Amino acid sequence: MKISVQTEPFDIGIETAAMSNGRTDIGAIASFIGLARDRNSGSEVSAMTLEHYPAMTEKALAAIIDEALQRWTLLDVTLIHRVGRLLPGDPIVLVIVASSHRAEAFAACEFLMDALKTRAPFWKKEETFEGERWVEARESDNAAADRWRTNENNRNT
Amino acid sequence: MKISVQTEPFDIGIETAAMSNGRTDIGAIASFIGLARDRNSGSEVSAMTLEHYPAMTEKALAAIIDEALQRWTLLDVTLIHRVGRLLPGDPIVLVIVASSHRAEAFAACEFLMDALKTRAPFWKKEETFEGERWVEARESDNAAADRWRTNENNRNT
Amino acid sequence: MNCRVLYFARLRERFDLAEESVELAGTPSVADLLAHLQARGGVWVEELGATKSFRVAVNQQLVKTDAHIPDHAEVAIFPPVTGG
Amino acid sequence: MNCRVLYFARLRERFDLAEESVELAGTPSVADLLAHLQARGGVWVEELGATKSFRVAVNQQLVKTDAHIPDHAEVAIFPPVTGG
Repeated sequence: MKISVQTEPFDIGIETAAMSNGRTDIGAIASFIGLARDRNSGSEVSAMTLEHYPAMTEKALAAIIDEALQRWTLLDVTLIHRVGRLLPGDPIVLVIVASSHRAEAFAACEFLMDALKTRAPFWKKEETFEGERWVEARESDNAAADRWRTNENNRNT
Repeated sequence: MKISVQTEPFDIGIETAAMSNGRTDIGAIASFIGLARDRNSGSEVSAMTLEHYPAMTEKALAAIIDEALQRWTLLDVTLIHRVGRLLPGDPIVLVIVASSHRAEAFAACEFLMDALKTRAPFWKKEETFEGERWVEARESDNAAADRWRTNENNRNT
Repeated sequence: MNCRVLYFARLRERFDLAEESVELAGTPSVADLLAHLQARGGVWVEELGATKSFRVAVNQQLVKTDAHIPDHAEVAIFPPVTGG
Repeated sequence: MNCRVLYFARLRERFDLAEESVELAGTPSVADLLAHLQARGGVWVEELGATKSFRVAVNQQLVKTDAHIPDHAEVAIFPPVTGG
């Protein structure tokens, strides 16, 4: 299990190898990278700064991972989130989930992202041509996180 | 778009970078690696050999990717499948999907794996202590592929 | 009792305050703290009114407004999160 | 008409045959080809009987047994796939 909140970039190849090298029991590795885009809500974005709540961040991420470990049979999880100033194209977040079988790896990886998006204390401030602005939370992210509450059995197959 | 059927290993870091370097419109990259395990159906597996139908394989993979491109708004797809003899721990298949948003990347990546598992002409023969055996298709893989037929709208949000 | 209150992101900028110490009587809930802060008027009412969307954590755990605040707690008030 | 028939994986081993040329009358369907092969008896009946699970591709496309086989087609018969 690895959790990191860092300013530095990450490398999915290195993180995946660290998880799987020397093991022969992993059948499935699902992963996700979220990247900074050059557009959001109709404006060009030239950069963004990610702020977080240091005393809470790793606790919140660990709690989300614990929940995933209770719901699915997972062999390992890596979760890395960057903070600080990022440019379009820069990777922001990496989630890697290893399991014996693919359905569990996919479900847990998507759950971790949905939970992180609504429960981990990060905030994005974008630099646009019109000035700086805090990104507003999306209703679609709440809906995505709620799926795991209302629709547990559908996703767990 | 990249499709490859090869004996050589692949590197998810290199393939991800090839997809995303120089781009600033990708918001989400979902990926999956399937690996050879040391156990299957209650037996220890010491190695496996992947056979395929060369004239059909790339056509079948391209058809599956085309279907994903019609269902979701995707920015790029990479699909690499190995053939030949593999040992436990070796990666077998890599699927990477880039999109603007994570729900589409996750859905398309899982769809591609489910479709590949039931429609791409690969067969695994395992070497076990009891001798060689052809892997039997799993009913759960058919069920996973059928979800995309019967439950299209649920997964497409 | 006394608690430390932290503000993050847009709320920190709106209040022009990252952190303060707040004294409250008895065994207050998060709702009591919010009422105390709203009583300051101006931007405090604008941002912490019932129709506004914000989150509260007590000792680094997300809570609802009926949660009790222990003495010496660290309370954080912040906008809905936007990481990932 | 004439078609080339390929066998893969377990079926290739059971039939001890990777490929053959088959002559059929008229405009045959996949079901007609299967009936022709089953008429050989033995392992052909065992593996291609109605209760057995196998897949058929005509010119590299998965088809059902009512599909027509064009002249000079490449037909492949193989077990359910197990890649990934």
